[in-house]
Amino acid sequence: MAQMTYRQALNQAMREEMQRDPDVYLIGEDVGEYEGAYKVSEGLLQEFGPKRVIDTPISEEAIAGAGIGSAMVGLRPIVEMMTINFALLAMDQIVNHAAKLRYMSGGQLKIPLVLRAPQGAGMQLGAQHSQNLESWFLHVPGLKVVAPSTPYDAKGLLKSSIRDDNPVIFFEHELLYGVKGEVPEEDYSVPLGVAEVRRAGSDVTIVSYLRMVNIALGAAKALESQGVEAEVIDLRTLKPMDLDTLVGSLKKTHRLVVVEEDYKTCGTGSEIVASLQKEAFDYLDAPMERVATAEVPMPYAKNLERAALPSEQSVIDAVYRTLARETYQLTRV
Amino acid sequence: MAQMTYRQALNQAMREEMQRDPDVYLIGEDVGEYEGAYKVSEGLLQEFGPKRVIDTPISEEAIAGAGIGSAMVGLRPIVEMMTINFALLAMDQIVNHAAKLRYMSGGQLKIPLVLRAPQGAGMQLGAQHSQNLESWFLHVPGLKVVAPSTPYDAKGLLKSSIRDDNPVIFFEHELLYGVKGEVPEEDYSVPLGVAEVRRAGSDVTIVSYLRMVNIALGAAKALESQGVEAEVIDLRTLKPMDLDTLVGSLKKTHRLVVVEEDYKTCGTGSEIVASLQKEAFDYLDAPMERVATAEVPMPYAKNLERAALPSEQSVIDAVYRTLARETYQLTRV
Amino acid sequence: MDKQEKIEMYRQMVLIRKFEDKAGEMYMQGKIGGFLHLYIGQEAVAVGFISALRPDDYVIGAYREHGQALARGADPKRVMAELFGRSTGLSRGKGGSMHMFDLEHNFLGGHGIVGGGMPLAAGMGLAVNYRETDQVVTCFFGDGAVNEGAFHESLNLVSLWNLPVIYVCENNQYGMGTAVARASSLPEIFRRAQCYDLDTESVDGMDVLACRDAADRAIRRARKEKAPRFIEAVTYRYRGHSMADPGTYRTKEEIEEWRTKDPIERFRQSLEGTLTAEDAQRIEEEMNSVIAEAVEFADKSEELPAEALYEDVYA
Amino acid sequence: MDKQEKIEMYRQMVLIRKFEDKAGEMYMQGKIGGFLHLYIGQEAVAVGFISALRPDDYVIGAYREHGQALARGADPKRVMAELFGRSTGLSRGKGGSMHMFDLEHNFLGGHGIVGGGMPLAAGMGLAVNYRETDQVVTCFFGDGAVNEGAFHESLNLVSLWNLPVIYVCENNQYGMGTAVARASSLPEIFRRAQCYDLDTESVDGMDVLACRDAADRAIRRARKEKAPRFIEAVTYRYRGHSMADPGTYRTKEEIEEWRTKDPIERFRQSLEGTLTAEDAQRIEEEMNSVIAEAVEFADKSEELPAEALYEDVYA
Ligand SMILES: Cc1ncc(C[n+]2csc(CCOP(=O)(O)OP(=O)(O)O)c2C)c(N)n1
Ligand SMILES: Cc1ncc(C[n+]2csc(CCOP(=O)(O)OP(=O)(O)O)c2C)c(N)n1
Ligand SMILES: [Mg+2]
Ligand SMILES: [Mg+2]
Repeated sequence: MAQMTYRQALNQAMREEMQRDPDVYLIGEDVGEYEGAYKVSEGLLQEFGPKRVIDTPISEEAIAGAGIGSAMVGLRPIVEMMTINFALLAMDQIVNHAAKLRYMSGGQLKIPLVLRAPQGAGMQLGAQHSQNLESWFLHVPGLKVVAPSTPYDAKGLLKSSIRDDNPVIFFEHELLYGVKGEVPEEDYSVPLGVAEVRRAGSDVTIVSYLRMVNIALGAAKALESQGVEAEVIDLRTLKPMDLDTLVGSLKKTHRLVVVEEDYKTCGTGSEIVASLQKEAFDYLDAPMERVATAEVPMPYAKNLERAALPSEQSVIDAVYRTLARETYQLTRV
Repeated sequence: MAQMTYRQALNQAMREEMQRDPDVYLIGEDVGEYEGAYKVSEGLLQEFGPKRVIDTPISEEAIAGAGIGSAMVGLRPIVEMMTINFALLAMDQIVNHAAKLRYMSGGQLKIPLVLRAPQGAGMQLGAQHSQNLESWFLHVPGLKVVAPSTPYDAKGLLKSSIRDDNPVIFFEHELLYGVKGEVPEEDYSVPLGVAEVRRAGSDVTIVSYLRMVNIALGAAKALESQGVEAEVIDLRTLKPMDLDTLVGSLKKTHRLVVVEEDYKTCGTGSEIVASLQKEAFDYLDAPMERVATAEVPMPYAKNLERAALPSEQSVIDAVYRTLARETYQLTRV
Repeated sequence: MDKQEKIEMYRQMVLIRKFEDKAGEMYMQGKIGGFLHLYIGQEAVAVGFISALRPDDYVIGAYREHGQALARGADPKRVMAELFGRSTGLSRGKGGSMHMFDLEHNFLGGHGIVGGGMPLAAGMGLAVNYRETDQVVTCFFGDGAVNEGAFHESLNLVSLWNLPVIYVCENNQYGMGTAVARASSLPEIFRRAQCYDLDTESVDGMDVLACRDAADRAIRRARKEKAPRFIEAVTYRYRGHSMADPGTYRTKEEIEEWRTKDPIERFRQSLEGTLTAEDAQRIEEEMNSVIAEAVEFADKSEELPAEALYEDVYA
Repeated sequence: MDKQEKIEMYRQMVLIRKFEDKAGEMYMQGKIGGFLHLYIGQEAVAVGFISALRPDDYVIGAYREHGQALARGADPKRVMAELFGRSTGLSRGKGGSMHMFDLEHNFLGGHGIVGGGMPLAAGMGLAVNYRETDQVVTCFFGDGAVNEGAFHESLNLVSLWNLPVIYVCENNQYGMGTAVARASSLPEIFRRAQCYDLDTESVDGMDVLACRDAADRAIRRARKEKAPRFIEAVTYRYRGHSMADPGTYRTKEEIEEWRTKDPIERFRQSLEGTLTAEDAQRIEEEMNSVIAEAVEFADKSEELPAEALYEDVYA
C-alpha cells in the first residue's frame, strides 16, 4: 500500500473517477488554475482541461445551482465549496433544490452531485471561517452526508459518493489534509453508511468522525494506560447513519461518549444520543456524554480557540463521568 | 381580557412596541401596502408610514443584511421573512453576521433584531414551502429562538423579543394565525426562556411548541378518557431552553414524549432527549419518544401531507410506547 | 411560420386559458389545495417562446408554470391530476401546482423559490456545452426575481461562459402586491440585465408573434453562437397573485385597460383570414372537451397510497 | 485641501505600508495566526476615501481591512494586538485580522464573507435616513465580491431607496487566484454597477488624490442628495492573496509593472515642494517607531483568560 496524505487521496479519487466517467467534472472557486484553496485539485486542470475543471466567479449560490442544474440533465458534478462556511450562501440551492428535486418531481429526476467542503476549526480563522455544519445537513431528507477521517476512507468514500445517484455532502477537514495514511494501489471504494471500529474496547464506546476521531483515539490511548478500555467508532458516513454498529458496541460497553467538533445543541451527537437512548435503553449503565465545541462563535485568539475545541482531556473527563456513575451505583448496591 | 387571534396579537405587539420606541421598525416583502402575506402587519403602514414599515424587493439576503446593518448602528428592526423557507437565502447574513457580530467585535456591537417568520406545513404548499428549520437556529450560538403557540404568548413573547438586545428568530405558524385566545388589555410581556405547563398530569410528560402544542393537548385529552394523565409542556422559547421545567416534570412522570413538526434527525427533540437522558437519567422509566414529521420533503397531495405530519394518534401511540414499557417491566417483576 | 403552426399556437393559448379558468374553479370547489398561481393574461409568452423550441431543448419555469408545461406538450390530464394531488399527476401528486415536472418533454419544473430556477438553467446550459450539442435552455421567471442575488450570479455565469441560455422575464407588473417600480431601481426590467455583456431586449408579451419572433432570434444566436440572451416580455396577470390575493393594490381600471390587449383575442383578430370564425369556434369546443376530460381524469384518478410517502426521497 | 492635510495623508499611507510589512514579518515569526491579507499596494484607496469623511460617518470593510481601520484612526497598537490575539486588541483578540471593529471611530468591521458587508452598509444607510441625519456610509470590498448576489441586492436597495452609501470596489485585479476577466462578464468593474440607476465611476486607485477627489464628490452627493454611488478604484495588491498564497497565477513582470505606479512613491513625488526629503525621512522614522511600539504593546499585552471564551455571545 502507498502512503499518502488525505489531500492526495481525495485528489486520486477525483482523478480516477474523472478518468472512468466522462460525465464527472469538478467546479468551484479556484479549483483549476490555483488548484484549490487547499490544493486538493492539484494537477486536475492540467489533466482534464477547463471543460472538466471549472473555475468560477465567487458566486456560491450559482455554483451550487449550476452543479445541480447540470445534474438534472445527467452530468455528475463535484462541486467544491472553498469551505463549508460559504455554503451558507448556497443553502437554498442545496436544501430547497438538490435535496427536494427528486421528490417534487415524483421520482423523475435524480441529482448525482457531490458537494465537497472543508470544515472545522483549529487554524485561528475566526468565527466566520471555522464552522461545522454537518447537523444542518443531517436534518435534511434527500441528502447524504459523509465525513471521513483517514486517507483510506477519504478516497474510498469519495469514490462511492461520486458514484452515488443522490446529492452527497462530503465534509473534509482543514487539519486533516496533511495527514498521511495507507491507501491501496488498486481500485477500491468504501460503501456509504457503514461505520468502522477503529479500536476495540469493552469499558466505554467513543463515537466520532472526521478530525475528532484522532482526538478520540488519543484519549483512548491515554485511558488504556489508566486501565480503561475504550472502543472507538468512526462513523465515516453521518447520513445514513450506521446505528447498528453503535448499538452493538453499547451492548458490550454500556457507556457512550460522542465526540464532535460541531456545537452540541442539535448537533450530530444529539441525534446519536437521542436515538440510542431509545434503541439501547436497557443496555445503558450511565447517561451518554457529548463532547463538543464550546457554544460560542469561534474566537481568533489561539488560547481561546484551543479552549473552545474538544481535547483529549475533555474526552477523558467525559469517559470518567460515564464511569464514575458506575462506581457510584456499585457503591450504592 | 379580549379574545383575539394569534395574528392580531402579533400585530398588537408590533404596533405597541413601535409606538413605545421610535427605533423599532418593520421591514420585509409586502409588509406594507399588502399588509403582509399573512396579514400580520395590517394597518401598520397606515399608522407608521413608509419610513417605519418598509416594503422591500424580493431580496432576502439584503433584507436580512439591511436589518442587521441598521441594528449595528442602533435601530431595532423587525425583519419579516415571508416564510422561513426563504430564509435559506439569508442564512449567511443571519448566521455569519447577526449571530457572530457581537462576539467578533469583542462585545462592542449588539444586534437587537427580531426575524419573524411563519413556518410549518399543513396547507399543501409542497416541499419548498412547508419547512420547519428551528433546530438549525438552535444550533447557532448568538441567536435566541422563540416559538409561541397561543395568542397570549405570541404577543407577550414578541414584545420581549423586540426589547431583547440580541438577534431573536421568532417562529410563527401559518395554521395558528387564525386561532383565537385571551389576551389582556393591559401591557404585559412574557419572558424569554420560560416554558409553561399547559396541562398538569402524572403519567407522562409531553413536550411541544408552536402548533404541535395543540396536537399534544388533543392527545392528552384523548388519553385522559383512557385513564392516562399526561402533562403537557409548551416550551415557548427554544433557545435558551427551559430544561429545569422539563426535568421537574420528569421527576414526576418518568416518561417523556417530544412532539415537533420539524424532522426528527438533529431536530429540537433530539436536543431535548439528549439533554434529559443526562440531566434526568435516574428518573427515566422508559426511553423517551420523539414524534416528528416523516423524513421526506413535504408532499403536496393532501393524504400524503397528512400522513407525513404528527397527529394526535401518533402522539397517543408514542405515549403508549412509553407506558407499554412500564407494563412490560411490571409484568416481569 | 405556416398557417397550421399559427393555428396550433392559437389552440395552445386557448387551452391554457381554459385550463387555468377551470383550475381556478376547481380550487374554489376545494378540489385543489395549496397555492394556485394562474397564468391567465400571460399565455402569449409561454406559447410564443416554447413553440420555437425543439423537443430536445430544455425548459424551466417558476411556480406560475402550468401554461409553460402545457405549451411544452404536457398532457392536460396529468397537469390537472397533479393539481388534484393524484398518482397520475405529472409529479405523482407530490409536487402540486408549483412543482410540475415532465421529463419526457424536457420540462424541468416547476420551482417555488423566486429566482431559484435561474442558476439551475445556467447548469443546464453548462451541460449542453459540456456535451457539445446545440440544444438551448429557456428559463422563465417573474419581474420580482430580478432583484434576487440568483439573477445576478446566473446572468454573470451564462455570459462569462457563453452558455446557450435564454432567460425570459415575464414582467407582469407586480411581484405579489409590489409594483415593479417599487422593487426595481430601474423599472425597465431589461435594462437590469445590461451590465453582463449579453444581448437584452424587451418584447410585447401580449403579442404571441412578437414573442415567437424574439424567441426565434434568440434561439438562433444561442444554438449557433452559444450566446445567452435576456428578454423581458411585458405582460400582465389578470388574476391575483394567487387565489388568496385580494388584489387591492391595483385598480379595476388598470386591469380593464390591460384586458383590451388580451393576447388571445388579439391573436385571433390578427389571424382573420387564416382562422375562420368556425375554426375558432371549433377550437373553443375542442378545448372545452379537453379540459372536461382532464377534470374527469383527475377526479377519477387514485391518490397515492400512504406508503408512497417514503418513495422518491433517494435514488 | 491644505498642505497639512496632504502630509497627514502621506503619513497614513506610510503607516499602513509599514504596519503591513511588519504584520507580514510577525506572521512569519508565528506571532500572528489565521489568515493574513495584506493591504500593501492599495494604501491610496483607504486613505483617499477615508480622509474625506467626518468622524460620525460609517466605514465598513472586508477582510483586507487593516489599512482602512488605521486610516479611520484606529490605534496601531490595538490593531497589532488584535493580530496577536490579545485582550487589548480592537476586538479583544476575538476577531483577528479579518474582524477588526472600532466603534469609537465608527469603523464597523472587518468581515470575512466576500460581499457580506454590502447589505450591512445598506442597512447603515437606511439608519441614517431613518434618523434624518446627513451621515454617509463608505463600504469597501474587492473585485471578487462583484459576482456575489449580495452585491446585486445591495446596489438595487441603495438606489431604490436613495441611501447615502458609497460603495468602493477595490479592483486589485484578482480574487484569490482568479483574474477579473475570468470572473466578471464585464471586466470593467464599474460597468457592472450600471444597471441600478446610480452614479458609477472608475478612479485610479494608485493615486491618492484622485481617490480623495472621487470621495469628496461622492460624499457631497450622498450627504446632500442622498445619492448612492459605486466607485471602482483600480489598484493592485503587491503580495499574495494571503500569506499562504504562492502567487503562481501572475508574473513577476506584472507585479513589477504595477510597482512602478506605487501610490506612496507617486504621492511623495507629487508632494515635492510641500513635503521635503527631510519631512519624508522624519515621517519614515516616526512611523518606524509607531510600529515598533505597536509590536511591543501587542507582545506585552495579556491574552484573555479562558473564562472570557463565554463572554460577548449575548448582550
Ligand atoms: C425566495 C422567495 N421569496 C419570496 C417568495 C414568496 N413569493 C412567491 S411569488 C412572489 C412574487 C414573485 O413575483 P414575480 O417574480 O414577479 O412573479 P409573478 O408572481 O408575478 O409571476 C413572492 C414574493 C418566494 N416564493 N420565494
Ligand atoms: C462568500 C465567500 N466565498 C469565498 C471566500 C474565500 N475567499 C476569501 S477572499 C477571496 C477572494 C476575494 O477577492 P476580492 O473580492 O477581489 O478581494 P481581495 O482579496 O482581492 O481584496 C475568496 C474567494 C470567502 N471568504 N467568502
Ligand atoms: Mg410579476
Ligand atoms: Mg481582488
